[in-house]
This record gives sequence, C-alpha cells and structure tokens, in this order.
Amino acid sequence: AAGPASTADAGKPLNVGFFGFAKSNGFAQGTFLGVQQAAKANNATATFVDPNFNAQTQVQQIQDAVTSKQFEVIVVQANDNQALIAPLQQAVQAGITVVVEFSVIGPKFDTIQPQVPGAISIVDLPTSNGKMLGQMGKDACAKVSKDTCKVAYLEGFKSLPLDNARTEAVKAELATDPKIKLVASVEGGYTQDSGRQAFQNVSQANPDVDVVIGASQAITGAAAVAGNSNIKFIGNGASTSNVEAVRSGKWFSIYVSDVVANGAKATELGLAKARGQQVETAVDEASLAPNKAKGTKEALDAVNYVSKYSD
Amino acid sequence: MAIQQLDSPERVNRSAAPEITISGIGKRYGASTVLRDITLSVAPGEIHGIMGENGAGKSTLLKILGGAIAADFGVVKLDDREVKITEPRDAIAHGISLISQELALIPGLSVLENVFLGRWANTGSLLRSRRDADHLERLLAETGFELDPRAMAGDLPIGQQQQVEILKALARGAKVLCMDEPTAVLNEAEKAQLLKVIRNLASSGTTVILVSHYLEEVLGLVDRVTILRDGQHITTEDASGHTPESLVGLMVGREVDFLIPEVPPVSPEAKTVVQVAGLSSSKVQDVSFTVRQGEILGIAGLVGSGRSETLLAMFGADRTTSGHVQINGRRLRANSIREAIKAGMALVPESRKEQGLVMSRPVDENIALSTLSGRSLGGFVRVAREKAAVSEISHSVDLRGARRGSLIADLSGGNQQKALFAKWLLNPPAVLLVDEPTRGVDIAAKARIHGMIADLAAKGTAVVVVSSELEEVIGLSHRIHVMRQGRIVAEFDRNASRDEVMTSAFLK
Amino acid sequence: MTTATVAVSAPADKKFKLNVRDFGIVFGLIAIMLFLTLNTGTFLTGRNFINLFDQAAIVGLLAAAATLCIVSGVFDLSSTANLAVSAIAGVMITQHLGVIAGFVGALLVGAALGTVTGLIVVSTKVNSFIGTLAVSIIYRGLAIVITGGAIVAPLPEQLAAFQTWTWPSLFGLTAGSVLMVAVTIVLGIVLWRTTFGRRIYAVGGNKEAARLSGIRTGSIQVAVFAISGLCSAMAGMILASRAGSAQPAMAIGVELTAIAAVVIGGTSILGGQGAMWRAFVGVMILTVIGNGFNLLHWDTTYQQVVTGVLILLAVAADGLFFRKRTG
Amino acid sequence: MTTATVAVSAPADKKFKLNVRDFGIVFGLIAIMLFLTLNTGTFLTGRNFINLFDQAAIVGLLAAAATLCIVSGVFDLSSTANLAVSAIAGVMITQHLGVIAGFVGALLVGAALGTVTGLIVVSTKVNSFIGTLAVSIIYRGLAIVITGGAIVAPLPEQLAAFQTWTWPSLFGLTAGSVLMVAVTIVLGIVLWRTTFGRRIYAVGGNKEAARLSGIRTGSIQVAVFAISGLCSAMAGMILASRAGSAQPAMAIGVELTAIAAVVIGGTSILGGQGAMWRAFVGVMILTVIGNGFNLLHWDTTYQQVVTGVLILLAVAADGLFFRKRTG
Ligand SMILES: Nc1ncnc2c1ncn2[C@@H]1O[C@H](COP(=O)(O)OP(=O)(O)OP(=O)(O)O)[C@@H](O)[C@H]1O
Ligand SMILES: Nc1ncnc2c1ncn2[C@@H]1O[C@H](COP(=O)(O)OP(=O)(O)OP(=O)(O)O)[C@@H](O)[C@H]1O
Ligand SMILES: [Mg+2]
Ligand SMILES: [Mg+2]
Repeated sequence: AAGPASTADAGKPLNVGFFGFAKSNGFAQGTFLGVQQAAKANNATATFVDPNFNAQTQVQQIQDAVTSKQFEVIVVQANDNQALIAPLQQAVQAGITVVVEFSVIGPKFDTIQPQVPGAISIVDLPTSNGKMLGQMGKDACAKVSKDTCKVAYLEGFKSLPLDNARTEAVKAELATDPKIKLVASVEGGYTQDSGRQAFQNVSQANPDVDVVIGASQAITGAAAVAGNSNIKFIGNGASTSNVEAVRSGKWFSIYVSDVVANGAKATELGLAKARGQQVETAVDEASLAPNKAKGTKEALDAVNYVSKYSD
Repeated sequence: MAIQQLDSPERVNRSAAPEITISGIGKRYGASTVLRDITLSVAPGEIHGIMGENGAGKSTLLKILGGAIAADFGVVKLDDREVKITEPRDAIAHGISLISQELALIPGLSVLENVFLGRWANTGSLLRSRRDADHLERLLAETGFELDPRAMAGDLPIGQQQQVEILKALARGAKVLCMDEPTAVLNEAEKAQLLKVIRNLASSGTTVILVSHYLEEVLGLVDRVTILRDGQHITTEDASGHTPESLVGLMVGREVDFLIPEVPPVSPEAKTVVQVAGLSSSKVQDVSFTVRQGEILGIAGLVGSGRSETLLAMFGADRTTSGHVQINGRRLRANSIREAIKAGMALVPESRKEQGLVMSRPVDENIALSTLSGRSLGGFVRVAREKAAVSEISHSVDLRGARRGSLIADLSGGNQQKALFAKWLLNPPAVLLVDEPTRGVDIAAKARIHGMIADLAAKGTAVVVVSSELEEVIGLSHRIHVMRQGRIVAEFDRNASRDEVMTSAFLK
Repeated sequence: MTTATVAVSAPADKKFKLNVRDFGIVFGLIAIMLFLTLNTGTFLTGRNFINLFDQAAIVGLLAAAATLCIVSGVFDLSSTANLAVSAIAGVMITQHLGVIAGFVGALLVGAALGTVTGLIVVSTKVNSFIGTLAVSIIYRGLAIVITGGAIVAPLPEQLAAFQTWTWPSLFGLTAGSVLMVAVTIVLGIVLWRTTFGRRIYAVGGNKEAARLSGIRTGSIQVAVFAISGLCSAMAGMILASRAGSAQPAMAIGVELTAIAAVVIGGTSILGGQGAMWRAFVGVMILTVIGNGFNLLHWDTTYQQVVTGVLILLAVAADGLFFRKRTG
Repeated sequence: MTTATVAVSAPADKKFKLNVRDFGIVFGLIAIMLFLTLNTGTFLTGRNFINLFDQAAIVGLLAAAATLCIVSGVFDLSSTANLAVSAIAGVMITQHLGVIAGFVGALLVGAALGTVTGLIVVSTKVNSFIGTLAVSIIYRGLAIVITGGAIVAPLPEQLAAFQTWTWPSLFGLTAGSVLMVAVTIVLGIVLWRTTFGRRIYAVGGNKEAARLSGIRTGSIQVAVFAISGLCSAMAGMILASRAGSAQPAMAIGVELTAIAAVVIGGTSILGGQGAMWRAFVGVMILTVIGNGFNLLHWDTTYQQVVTGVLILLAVAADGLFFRKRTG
C-alpha cells in the first residue's frame, strides 16, 4: 500500500471523503459546508458519502473506499463508536489519512486522544459535553427564586453507551448543587416528536418543573408544547433556530458547537497530514466554539453568532 | 405418554387390529353441543360405515378418534384398555390413521415426501430417499394407484391428492383407517379402485371406519352402519338388512324422495342463450357448444380432461387464447369475469376451499359477496336487505348450523357446499355453470340441489353441469358432452347409458 | 325441517360469550389504565388524555391505514417514506402557494405515491413485504434528492398558520388528534359497512375466491395503497406542522410500530380478518404503556423489559383466554 | 387408469424449464456483477471479494437463520436483540474466564435465549411476528440492564485473541466470513437432506397437516428458534470481535435486512418453501449493490433510489419471468 510519503506533494489535488451521519441530517450538512470550504482552500475536492444513519452501511462504504482508493483523506462522523474501528484501521494501513470528527470512535468517552491508531481525532467529548450541560443547568437554577430547583433531563437513547456517558456527566454535575432536584431523566430521543412526547409525560408527572435539558431537537419539540411557561430550556446543539431561540430569550442557553469550523478544521488537519506535515492529532471541539461552547444569550450576542445549519 | 411407550408403532404393526370401543363421547363448541354421549364399538377387521346428514357430527367423531381434536367427555378403549388420544401422534402410535375430509397434504413437498411425512427412512437424521422410494413403489403396486413420486403434492388434481393420503396411512402400517368421505372427490373409476383397496385392506385385517354420503356405496361395502343425527347416536345395525330408502329414513327421520327429479323437456322454440365458439386456453382446445333457454347441458369426462377449465374459460377466469362466448347474442369480452357476471352468468366452482369461499369471513358475507352492488346504496351495504335475502336463500338450500356471525370455516363440509351454492343463486342467474355441485352434501340436500337446478332450468335458466358422478350428469342433463384431453369428443342425449359415456371418455 | 332450529338454541348466552372473547384485548387496555389510575394521581386527568391522544396521532393514522392493508392481504412498509416525501412536498408547495395549498398538495402527493406503490406491487406480483420495502428505500432516496438532504420550512410568516394541527380543538384535543380519531372512525365504517370494505376482507381472505366473485382484486389493493398513502400524508402533515419543517428522515421505523399496534389489537397478519377498533386499541396500549412509565417515576432502565412483557401479556392473554377457537 | 399419466408428459423438457425458472434470481446477481466488472477496475479483485464476504458475514448468518424460521412458518425479529445480549454476555464471560470460554458462553446464551423465544411463541400461540417483536424489546432492555447502558470490553491483554474473527484465514477470507459460509452450508444441508429439514418444510407448509401426521410442530419451531439464537450469537461474536467490545444497541434493524435478503433470494414469506442458497444469493445481491455503488464513485444522493429500483427489478423479474406458475 502507498505510504503517506507518496501523497506528500503539496501541488497535487487531493480527494476528501466526508462520511457524515446522513445527508438528511442538517448537522452533517453544516459540517460538510466546512469540509468543502477547507478542501477548496487547500487544492482538494470533497464528497459527501451518505450512510443514512446506518452503521453497517458506513462500515461497508469505508471498506469500499479503501478498495477503490477514491480518497486520500477520510473525515468520518461515526454512526457507531465501535463498528468503525476495524475498517478505519484498514484505511490507515492503506495509507489513507483518517480524521475522526465529532463522535468519539472507540470504547472510551473521556479522552480526546485518537483510539484508532494513526488517526486524527477532533471530537466533542460526551463527558465534557454533559458536564457543560450540567453547568448550564446550575446557572439556570441560580435564576430560579425557589428553595429547590426541579430539573428534568431528556436523554438520548438508553441503549447508546455514548448517550449514557453524557447522561452520567450531566447527573454528576447537577448533583454538586444541593438546591437542584433531578425529577426526571427519560429518553427524549433526537426528534422533535420524541422530545414532545417525553416532555408531555414529564410535565404531566412534574407540573412544576423549572429547567429542562436535552438534545436541541427534543427541546424544540418540548418548548413547542410548553407554550409560554417559565421553564428554562437548555438545548444540546446550535442550529439556526436554536441560536435564534436563545438570542430571543425563549430558551435559557445552548451548547454551541461550530459545525462549519469543526468540519473545516478537521479537513485542514487531514489534508496537511496527507501532504506529509506534522499536525496535532487530538483536538477538543469545544475549544473551537465561542465561549468554550457555553451558548448563553450574552455569549452569543457578544460575537453576534450565526449558525450555519438547521435541524 | 406411558401407553405410548408400551405400544411403540412397530409393535402395533405386528399385532392385529384392536377392537375399538368408544363410550360416552361428547363434544361442545361454545354453547352448541356437536356430539352427545356417543357409544359404539367396532370389531377388528370390520368395515364400519358412519352416516348422517350434513352437520350430524360424523367428521367430529372421526377427528376425535384420529386425535385431531380432543373430546370433552367420554373414553376410547382399544381391546378393553382405555387410551388417551389428545394429539394425532397418540392416535398414530396406536395404529389409528385419519384421512380427513379436508385433505392434509404439504403442498410444497413431493408425493414421496408426503407419503412418508414424519416417518422418513433415515440414518441418523440424513434422509435415505432411495429406501422410501422403493417402499412407495411397493405400495403403488399393491394399490394400483398411478402417481409420479416426484410431483409436487400441491400440483396434483384432487383425486390424486386423495390417493396420496391413503398411501400415507398405509405407509404408517395403520391398523385402523378412519376415512372421512374419501370418495366425494373421486370420479367413477377412481372410486371403484378405492373401494377395491378398502376391501383388500379389510380382508387383510385392517379396520376401516368410513364416512360417506353414497348410499349404494356404503351398502355394498360395509359390514355394519352407524347412524348419527344431530350429534346423537341413533342406531348401529348390520348393513345387510338395509336398503337406501331405509337408511335415509333413519338418517333424516322421515321419508325423502332422493331420485333425481324429472326435468321438463326443452321447448322447441326456446332461444339459444349460450354460444361457445372455438374456445381454447392452455388446458382446452377448440371447445364449441350451445345451450338453450331451460336446457341443462352435462359435461362428463375423466379427471384432467378439462371440464373445469372449460367452465373457467367460459366465465373469463382462465385466460383464453382464441374463441369467444356469446350470451343472448352478445359477445362477451374475453377474460372478464365481471362482464360474465353482468351478462347473468354464475359459476359454482369445484373447490369450495380454494375457489369458492372466504374461510375467515361469516356465512352471510360469503353468500352476499358476488352480488354486493345489488344490495348497496352509495357504496354502503344495506345490511337488513342482505340479511333477508341471505336467510331466504339459506332456507331454500337447507343450510344448517350457521348462527349469527359464525364463520364459514365453522360449518360442516356439506353445509359449506350449500353456502357456496346459495352464493350464486342469490341473484337468479341466466346462465348457471356448476362444477361438482353436490360434492360432500348429504342425500337429502343433494336431492334439494338437484331439484333447484331442475327448477332453475324450468324457469328458463341455461345450465351447464360438470360432475364426476355419472348418474348426476346423466340424470339431470338434456344433452351430454364428453371431454377427453381438453376436447369435446362425443355427444349424447339424455337416454345415454353409463357404459356408452364411460367408453367414450376412456377411448384413446 | 324442524332440526334447523336446534343449532340456534340459547342465543343470548352465546352472544355474550362471543363478545367477551372478541373484546379480550380491550380488557388488557382497561387493566393497564386502571393500574395507572390507582398508582398515579396524574393519569386520569384531562390534560393527560389530551397528551395521550396527541402522542397517538401519528401512529394512529398509520395504524388505521395498516389495518386496511393487512386485512386486504398486503403490507405497506413504504408508509413512513411516503410520509416524508409528502410532508416535504407539502412544505415546498406552502412556500410557493400558501398553507392551504400546501396541505392539499401534501395529501395529493401522498395519495399519488400510495397509488404508485400499489400499482408496482400489484403489477409486478412481487410479495408486498419486500416490494414496499424496496419502494420505501426509493421514496426516502427521493426525499433526499428533492431536498438535497436539507430541512425545508415554510416562510416565517406562514409558520403560525402552518402549525394549525397542533392547535387545541374539540374537547381540547389537538387538531391532529381529532383528525386521527376522525380518520379512524371513517375508515372503520368503510371497512365495516361498505361494499368496498367487504371486498377488502374478501381479497385478503381468499384472493382467488374474490376474483371468481367478480371482484377486481388488483384495483382493491391499489385503492388500499392509495388510502394508505393519504393517511401517511396526513401523518406527515401533522408532524411537519408540529416541527414547523420537514426533512427526509422523518418518522423512520414508525411503520413497524404501526403494524405492531395493529397486530397487538388482534388483527391477523394473514389477512381477511380484523377490525379498525382493534388498531385503535393497539395504538392506545402502546401509548399508555409509554406514558405510564413516565408518570410512575419508575427507573427507566427497566422500561423496555417491562414494555416488552406487557405487550406479550396483552397479546398472549388475548390468544389464550379469549379466542381459543381460532388458535 | 391410463389417463393419470397425462400430467407427467414430457418430463425432460419440463425439468429443464424448472431449473431456469428456479435460478432466475442468480442471473440477476450475475448481471449486476458483470456490470460492475466491466465498469470498475476494482470489483473483480481478491481484496474486494474478501471485503464483500466480510461485509456479508453478519447479514449472512442472520439470513441463514431467518431462512429456517421463515420456511418453518415463523419470523424471528428478536434475532439482533439476542445478538446484542449474547455478545455482551460473551464479553463479560471473557473478562472473567478467558476468550474461549467467552465465545462458548456467547453461543450458549444465544441458543438459550433463542429457545426461550421459541417457547414463548409456541406456548402462548401468539403470532410470531408480534411475539418476537415484544421479545426483542425485552432482550434489548435486558442488555441495558446488565451493562447499565455502558460499553463492555474484554481486558486489554485479551483483546488480540478476542479479535480472532477478524483475522484472515482460508483463501484470505476473514475468519468471520468463513464461519458464515460454513454455517450457511451446514444449515443448507440440514434443510435439504435431513428429516429435521423436511419437518421444517412440513410445519411451514401446512401446520395442521404436519400435526395430523404426528409431527411435533411445537418442538420443531422451538428448535428453529434455538438455531436462530445460535446464529445470532455467532454474528454477535463476530461483531464484538471486530469492535473489540459490545453494547446494547448492536445491529439494531439488521434483522429486517436479513429478512429482506431471504425474500429477495426467492424464499416465500408464507413458509413451506425456499432454500438456503437463496438466502446467500439475496445477501450477496444486497452486498454487491452497496459495494458497487461505492466502487463506481456515483453520487450517493441517488444511491437509495437506485438501490430500491434494483431490488425491485431483481424480485419482480424473478416473479414475472421465471416463476410464473406460483403467481
Ligand atoms: N370449529 C367449530 N366451531 C364451531 N362449530 C363447529 C366447528 N366445527 C364443527 N362445528 C359444528 O359441528 C357440527 C358437526 O360438524 P361435522 O363437521 O362433524 O359434521 P359432519 O357430520 O361431518 O357433516 P358433513 O356431512 O357436512 O361433513 C356442525 O353443526 C358444525 O357447524
Ligand atoms: N396445479 C396444476 N399444475 C399442473 N397441471 C395441472 C394443475 N391442475 C390441473 N392441471 C392439469 O390441467 C388439466 C385439467 O385439470 P383438471 O384436473 O382440473 O380437469 P377436470 O376435467 O376439471 O377434472 P376434475 O374436475 O375431475 O378435477 C389436466 O391436464 C391436469 O393435469
Ligand atoms: Mg364432515
Ligand atoms: Mg374439475
């Protein structure tokens, strides 16, 4: 197989394959925007390879990309944190530069170090993500003028270890504040509809809930049924409508990740490595986001933040 | 279980047939009692007939013996030892084989595989088909059946499927053979052959319990006969003292005239209603005939001669390759069932289970199915009208055992056949095509169906009758066509003799 | 013919027994609801029932359509893919021609795609399970092609009107819930009392017998697929209305939930049997179980195990105690 | 009885036609492979075939099991939930007792859970579709309960041995692929040539007839579910081996892909018909289509539409041109 040296020539145009979550996913589209920008700026072309949220399909696509030698650089948003380890190792061995973007690939959720040997890891850790959500929960509760502050957390999926790691981090952070009572922690999923349903049930059981934290799609669904209540919503994700919701004061805050910047950074690192340069191999995406990802109204207004994707 | 271990199938095979004693057998479905306190005994090697009207409980009794269903009350004894039969495998272990009214073959397996179903020759668990094939060859030679061992059971005509069932029982070395209307689906020649096989079996010591609606057949075959009426045991008597009339008296509890009624002659000026011209399909070639108003045309022939296919082609149900059908001078569009129905044609198909009835639906709905639009308003079914019409027609075909909302599957076989007939008589047809119209119906109902066919003809309906019962064809029809290998090969008038018709059907 | 009356003895008794058997699954639902009423203070409240119906709206619409399909002997696994395409089409039409045109357009697109599915399945004679699975892949792909993978939303000033289906209406139920109930009732009557309904049962119960009775079996099935498409479009319209947008991945997998609900209610997947109220009961059992879990404050770790066990109990009890005869 | 032979005329001719008909779907596969060979330089390479088999391993194992289930007249929608539980159990046993014990343990757990599924379905007489769906929810829940929702992995020093199934073996194929091929062949022979296989066909073809012939239909179906569980465990073992860990959400939805593959191959979902090679062909068609797309460098936007159309064409062509008689 061709080693990295053979692609070291800076003048040669390269091909970047972006293996995003799915073409039908706004988050992945936003990331792809960054990938395209960086590719264009660095004499490369970018292609979105669409697994449509299916991990097995994604495995197959990466294997086949190795066979067909279509890409020199692979930027991957993993639909499964373990199934992709083997094919990505194949890719590395075949001399392809692998960049793991956003989702951790490997069994550990508390390290940004690459767990596929030889890959670049530029990820958003579920544990630090959860901790930040917890911190924002505490900030929100500080503004609640009651003795106890009731918080509900809408988890992703119970069957996903990554979601569970985040949930643990959120709970641990909230537990540090004696004023806070976590009244519910239920599956809220990643669609407005699932969030809507979860929130309806949670608020039925706990009519006086003060703060609701969850994936921003789920929070969008929840906020829609909550109407004009005093509930403080905290969303995990920063689409245009999420940013708008915070800046207009409807939501308390969001966890910001600048998807375009992330995509661009991942691609730049990948292309640089493919051209034989030394690059950092572990980047925390929170460090690329405004205000270390803590998207309060003040922070977003301060940089006049505009999101580049919708969901 | 304990008994099963004592009587392994091998031991049963070597011993003689047991004396069967059943006492106090009862069976209920919901609130209706189907069998009540049945007590009788069958001697080893006896041919025992069981007779009764449709719905009398004959099949239920046989199913209990064969383990297909469990009795609610009563005991079965073999040679004075009480046995528990709750599953077919129990019955089989005791040497009892059931050939049920609804044939039980696996359509996707070959004849060979079906015959040895569940008891294939094997080493370890790998099949030894060669040994089975040899065994089957012996059985075929013994019985004189001609079957292709490799043919798929589902592709066989129904008569041959019946033969497979019999071979299946023989292959198990059954000592007691319970046969539920085995001859209902056979033609004359097959029937004669089957009766011969039954006699041979009995003379070699096998007990045969036989349900049949054919009086002469029963009288000529069985040693004793048991009569059931409304689920009750009426009597068990020697067959020798009985005549068809006396049997019917016992079954029905009154006198019945079961001779085929005299059909009035067709008037000379009667118009031609049906004209079939050069009809061909993949199964029939160049079939042409006419039927006049009030005329009954019979079609005779052997299994596979294409009689059913002729009717299906006329009805637009089988794709035709050439030729056409005219009704009252109007030419029907080819391959359109709806147009045939609109022109007043009705087809009572030969297989009620496959072609006729929707088993999962109630009786009423089935009967009303082909005439829905006539009893609806703006797409809504006019339920009251439907109910009235259905109950009237049910009464005139003597349909029994149907309660409100009961499924057609819960009716006895003969009553299902009556429902099928009723379905196509609900709107009096101008042209009636009937295929094996009295398959499985009791003698009284048969007379009634014959009477209805004759009545319809008398009122001007043109009728085509296909039947494997020569008496039926000859007795009902004004004219008879004989088919062989998809063609009409002979024509007779109503004075034809059985022998004449048979000969022309067989002739090569 | 005196014997004819024997069989009709004790009709009153009989009728009662028949009913109990047939409605076995309803007791399962009532049992769960009773348990929740006694063990939570919040289950039996108007607000919660409004929520329950709202949560049941999407699956309810799809299950009503699935009932028609299954009774007529086919599966429609393409229903939620159709849902996505028609919701997207509805939003796009809204952008150009306004909200009402958008809703009408969505319904037309849904019905048209359903018809196409039906024509494909009927004309190629392929098994509907695999045929509609293939069609669903195609429709999802179509959704990606027409949106380029992005989310589509009505213009900001249209949003309020576009979200009509989330507004409270009759008895405080959301308009979407009311639509679901109305469709269930209408299709229930269609199945129960119309000639079309009778034909659906006949085609599903015995296609050959139906054909020989002069029924155009193909047309019936195509019509059923068209209705299924229409229901998908309604569900898509409600979902898009709730979200204020539409996207290609909408409601993936919900078609299976709908089929599960239909079967839990007691409709046989073999065709020719079943009823519309069964679908509704099945949907309600699934919804109430999910709802109850959240109201009970139980540890959600065990939620799935208990959900599975409850579904199994409901279906098995129905089969074992109430409908022995069809076993 | 000379006329009885009419139906058996021209057997030689008939037999040949039968063969062409029966293998129709194979031509579909060959056509796709030919197209890819001519249009890419990479399809017909050893490396790519190693990949193809590796990609087919999981679905292949599940499809082999699904064939037995479907032929015997049941569905096993719990197969991938069983896969997750047995993979997790395997990893946990590995942690305590070593890799070999872990693999053996996984297989035992899989077979045991399969047996439990079978006993539940057979004894409650509930329709297998809904019964196994409920069971699958329970097993997934169980997986969450025993892992607490986390990933489980063997000890670091066990990892190399644990990943046995990804190693190249016979002809360079991965050990996992070889296992899949071996299982397909063994189960194929079981179905084709053993009394157990015949009983499977009999039970699926006409359960009542099989019962009347003295076959213990319940036992046969439980045995089939047990084998299905065993195959799930093997697939789980390979997946865990590839990933070096196991988790509750493993292979969600793949059971449907497996069923689709079985049906694409030409096995009837009505039961009583079909063959093991058909499952293999179906799996290969699905795998090759995906593979071809990636090798052809086509825009993946249209991939789904084309995939759907190809599946439809393959199945419809098989039905329309090759097997008219069953239509
Ligand atoms: N599964 C069932 N549920 C309810 N009633 C049934 C069921 N099976 C049979 N019956 C009823 O039991 C009675 C006896 O039926 P059975 O089949 O034994 O009659 P039969 O004497 O064999 O009649 P035939 O001559 O028409 O075959 C009928 O009234 C029938 O409707
Ligand atoms: N399923 C089938 N597969 C292949 N050939 C068949 C099938 N069914 C019938 N045939 C053939 O079609 C021809 C006529 O069929 P059929 O047996 O129905 O004729 P028939 O005159 O109606 O006889 P009967 O009514 O006594 O059964 C025969 O050559 C027969 O072998
Ligand atoms: Mg009977
Ligand atoms: Mg015939």
